[in-house]
Amino acid sequence: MYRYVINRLLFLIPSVLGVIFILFLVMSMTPGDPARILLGDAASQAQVDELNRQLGYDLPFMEKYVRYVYKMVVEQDFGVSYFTKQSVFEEIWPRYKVTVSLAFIGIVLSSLIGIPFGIYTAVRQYSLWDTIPSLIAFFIAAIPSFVLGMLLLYAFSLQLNWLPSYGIESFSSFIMPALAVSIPPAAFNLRFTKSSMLESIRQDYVRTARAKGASEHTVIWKHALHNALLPVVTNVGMSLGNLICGAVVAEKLFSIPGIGSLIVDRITYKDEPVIIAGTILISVCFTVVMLLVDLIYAYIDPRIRAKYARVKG
Amino acid sequence: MKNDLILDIKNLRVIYQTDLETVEAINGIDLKINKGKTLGLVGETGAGKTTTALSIMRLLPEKTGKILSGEIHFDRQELLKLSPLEMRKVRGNRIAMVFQDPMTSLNPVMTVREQIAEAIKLHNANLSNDEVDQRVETALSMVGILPSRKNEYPHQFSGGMKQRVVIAMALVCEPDLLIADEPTTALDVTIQAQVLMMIRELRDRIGTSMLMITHDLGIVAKICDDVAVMYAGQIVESGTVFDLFTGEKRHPYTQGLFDSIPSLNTRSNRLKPIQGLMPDPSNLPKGCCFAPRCQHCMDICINERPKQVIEGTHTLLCHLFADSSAAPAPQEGE
Amino acid sequence: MSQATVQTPDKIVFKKQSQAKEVWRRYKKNKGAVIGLVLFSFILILLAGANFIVPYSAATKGVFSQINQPPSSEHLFGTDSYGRDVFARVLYGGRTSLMVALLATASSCLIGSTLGAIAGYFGGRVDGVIMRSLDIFMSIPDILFTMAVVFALGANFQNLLIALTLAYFTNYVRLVRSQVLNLAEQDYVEAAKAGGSGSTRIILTHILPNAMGVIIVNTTLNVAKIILYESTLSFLGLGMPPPAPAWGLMLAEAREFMRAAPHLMFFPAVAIVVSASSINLIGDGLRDALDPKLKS
Amino acid sequence: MDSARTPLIETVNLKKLFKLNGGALLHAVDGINMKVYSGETIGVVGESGCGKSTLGRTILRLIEPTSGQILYNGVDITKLKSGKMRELRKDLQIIFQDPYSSIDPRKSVVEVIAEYMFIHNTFPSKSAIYNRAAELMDLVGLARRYANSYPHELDGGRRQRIGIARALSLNPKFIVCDEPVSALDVSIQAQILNLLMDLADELGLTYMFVTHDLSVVKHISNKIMVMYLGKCVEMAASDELFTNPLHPYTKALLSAIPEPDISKRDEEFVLIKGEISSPINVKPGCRFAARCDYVSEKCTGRDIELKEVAKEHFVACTLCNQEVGK
Repeated sequence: MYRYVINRLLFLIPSVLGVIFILFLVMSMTPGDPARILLGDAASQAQVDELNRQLGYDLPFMEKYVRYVYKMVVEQDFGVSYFTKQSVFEEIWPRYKVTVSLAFIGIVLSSLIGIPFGIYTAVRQYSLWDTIPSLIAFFIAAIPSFVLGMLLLYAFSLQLNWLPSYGIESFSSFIMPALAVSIPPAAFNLRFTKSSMLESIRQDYVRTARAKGASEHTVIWKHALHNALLPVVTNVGMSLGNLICGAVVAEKLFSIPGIGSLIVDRITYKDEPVIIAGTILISVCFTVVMLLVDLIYAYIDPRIRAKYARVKG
Repeated sequence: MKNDLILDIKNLRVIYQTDLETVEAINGIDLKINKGKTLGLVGETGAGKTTTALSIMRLLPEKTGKILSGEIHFDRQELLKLSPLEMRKVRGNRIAMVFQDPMTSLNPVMTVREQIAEAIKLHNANLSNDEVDQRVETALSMVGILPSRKNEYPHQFSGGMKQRVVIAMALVCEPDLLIADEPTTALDVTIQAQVLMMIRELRDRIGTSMLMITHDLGIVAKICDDVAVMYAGQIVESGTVFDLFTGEKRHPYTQGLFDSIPSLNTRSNRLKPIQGLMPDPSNLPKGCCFAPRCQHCMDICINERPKQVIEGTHTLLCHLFADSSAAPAPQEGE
Repeated sequence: MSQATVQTPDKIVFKKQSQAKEVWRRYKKNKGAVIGLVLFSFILILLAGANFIVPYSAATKGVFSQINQPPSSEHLFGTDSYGRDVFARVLYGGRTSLMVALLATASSCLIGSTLGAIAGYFGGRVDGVIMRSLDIFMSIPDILFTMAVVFALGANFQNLLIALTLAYFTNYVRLVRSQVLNLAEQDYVEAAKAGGSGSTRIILTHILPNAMGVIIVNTTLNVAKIILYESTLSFLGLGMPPPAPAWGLMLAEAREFMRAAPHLMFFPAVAIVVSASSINLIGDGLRDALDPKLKS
Repeated sequence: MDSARTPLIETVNLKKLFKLNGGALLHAVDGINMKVYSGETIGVVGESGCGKSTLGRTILRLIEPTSGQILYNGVDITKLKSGKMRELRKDLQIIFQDPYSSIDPRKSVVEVIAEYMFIHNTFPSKSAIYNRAAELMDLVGLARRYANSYPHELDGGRRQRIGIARALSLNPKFIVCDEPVSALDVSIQAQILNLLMDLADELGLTYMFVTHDLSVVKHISNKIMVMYLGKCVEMAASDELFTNPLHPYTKALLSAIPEPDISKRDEEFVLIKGEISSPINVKPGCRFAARCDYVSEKCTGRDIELKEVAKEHFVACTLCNQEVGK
């Protein structure tokens, strides 16, 4: 088991290197350069070239890549922003924390809403308790998350004036972003959990449990649920990508200083150090969460646990 | 006489109803099991054997399965009239069931101990955890599994071992009736022999009555006291094993089953199988259901449902025997 | 007695009974799916006939007094901040949004399926290389990758297609690979081999047709996902550049006038919701119709 | 017996080892020598995991053997190039166990039956191929009205007839029947067994009949090979094997069959202890030793050779050491 975790963590290294490589590759295809953007059209080409050299932008692609990796690994230095001239790390770290907490709230909230409703709709299939939540989930699945956010904004800030429309100063300002981030994946979780649960209820071992004389309550909550949750766990992990997308949208929509909106903003300035460092951090977080999901899966599924244990031998 | 019956099913009719069709799964069967005896329910796929078992347990699929009519008397209780709560107290406690496929009938995420303990605790709420554990261990060793394996998960057991666990689980409350639905079909022949012998021995030791569902007449000959042959949702023939295996009269379908089995003792070049296929249960013929495949089919068979012919313990559902003189000489099984 | 000698004298006609007919028969039973199909056809007709339906083009600007007008008989959906007819923009914008979604789905399906089929069928080292690269690729969340690509290449129709293709082809690689792995183990593939079929023939006549159902269902559902994703990108300023009419872009622009002219937000939002949910209905219907056993 | 005749199919020390994740070796087929003469039916029996299906598929090179030879009419086919092998597929065919997974669900009945003929272009025109397919349907007792049906519309027995028609479509000489009746109900099973036996007589086919059902194998085969964990433990003529089984495993197998005969009701099964394991990283010695009641130190340490203990009766057991003629 430990060996498996270590293997997976070790895979982070080629993974991060690959991510940086892909990003540098993509960047190198871009027309325009940061110096020209910073200095404006009025500056002479010589000034621009000079600034590009200072920034280290003019180096060949591979050299830039190797240098970057070296600095990152040996000196834990993510470089300096082209745009603000600040240390990239200092600039993104506080914003990173905001984004990660937003995504974390999203995961927790979407699971807390989506999974219980998914179970309930499956248990009460064809009743009103199934149709209404399922219908709502169906429509939410067809609404872009920013539209949902705008609807919230329109209703709670503009019309009702209950909640602030931007910032993260108080708890109440976190409510709408959290909802905007959580609702779409919650709908997704509901639909997935429902079908998983329906599948699980049909299994033979559920019939065995009934034949033992177990109550419907035990049958569903003890036998069917545990098995139905296995694929749901993976699904929650898979929804993380969408959650990060949702977080970026929420940051823009509610003017939250997160890393996603930072990257979107800096794209216009071609601020390579910030964009790359931000992406690396998010990717690492993403990979670690996926690993956690796998571990949780292994924890709740004895068959997978046994497989990992065997990897050890 | 009446008090000797552990199970008495009268005129049971069950259908499966979907939007597309109505399947007449069981069409008015009568079935009796004497206390301490084993009844073999024989038939091919789709004959309605499993539906019969699920009706007794009242575990038919809720949405589609419907019991149209009939009574199921179990030891002076009418099961179909019990409340869900009362029925739950019967299930697993007084009537237990072993399913066909041991690979899927155990919960993959619970240990064997948890699953057996659940069966105990459901019906013995007053037992302490230690006592429950004790009984789990006894149950496991009873079916020939080392009690030290109790904390393992089903995937760590082979197919035969899983079926032993299922049997342990079914017998742990010492039920009055055990329903075994093709318990050895998924197993290899040497393992089947082990499991069958174990079932027979435990049955005798606990003194439980048994409904043995199978398609294998060999298993019937080895294990059962009485037999009922099922075809297209009806019991076409029933009686003691001797009535069926050595009796004077035999239903043409039963005869066909015997003739379909290649014999180990004699060498023959051809089998004499029943021609054709079982009728579509959503569209049964109006006369005798077996008529389209029967060698002795008469006009009356096509138009009229046959009535039961009762001769002592032997019951036949066939026009051939309505008038005893018309009966053909029975053909030998071999 | 011997069945082997039974002869049926009648001459038989071999007609290739289309399986499409059977699929359609099952599809028709699903009310939601039929509603989805009708809705979506209706949308397509509206979009195709935009020129005949609205007297304005998407770019026609109105006079200053006519900006942000609420719906009226003249402007069915009102006008936007440049005085342009919103109904016209919703229709023309739908063309762009659907076109992007369909093309991006098609290209990601083509690329992803090919890679997946290669990985699944050849296995071994080829499979290893493809799948490990995919793992690295997938450790960047889609949105960040799309941002990087749009940023590098610039925001226009063609680059949007590239970005969306890159974000969505990975699903197909995994889906098709697992299908191929699963189907290649079926006995009928072995039977084809026993009859002397080569690999190409097996892939073309047995594996692809059987994998098709799953691919079709996923492709349908993907169109809806891309419609949503594309509008999100537009909102972030990474989608179609203004003044192009596109649903996401219209919504992004409407944000400023949320208080003054909520109808600007309403109509494109409804357009997205209706088209995405009708496609989802079609996808769910197809899933049941193509193979009742198929689960998401 | 008649060493003058060349066997239709012969295997020489045929082995198929599968490499498992983690590097362990699974000895699915471990040194099988067998001869099948034209017109014969050889039955291969054993419990799940004994390698009998793998053996059948390896002989047809649907699975490539690890080592050893497969001779067809005396010619080694293990090294044949794929083109030549494809030509040979006309002669060597297979009928599968599961009539539900061995037929492509998206092809109509006639398409399935005609598939092989299209692969080999056996007839000049499409209609000629379809006519032949119709004749094959008659031959296997499948009404022509099912020609345009899809497999899922038919029951197991009819589907198995499709599989048989397909296998016959190229006029094969040798057919591996891989548990063709074990998924069927007894009355249907008997119909299919009769059909297979009639076809063998009419078309002069040679079968290798793989099954776990001893009564079926006795009914249909002239010669029987009993397999245990990849090895042949006993091989003899059908009647000989059933009247005089020598290997403890064969005895146990025979005794474990519940016979539909009330007079044997009180006969106890001869139970063998334990369960079949998998032949992973096996050590030399008798594979059955762990479950055998007669095990001695002779049984482990070295592999037990298959010896001819009576005419055409081969056993691999230390209890039967005397060889014929010695």
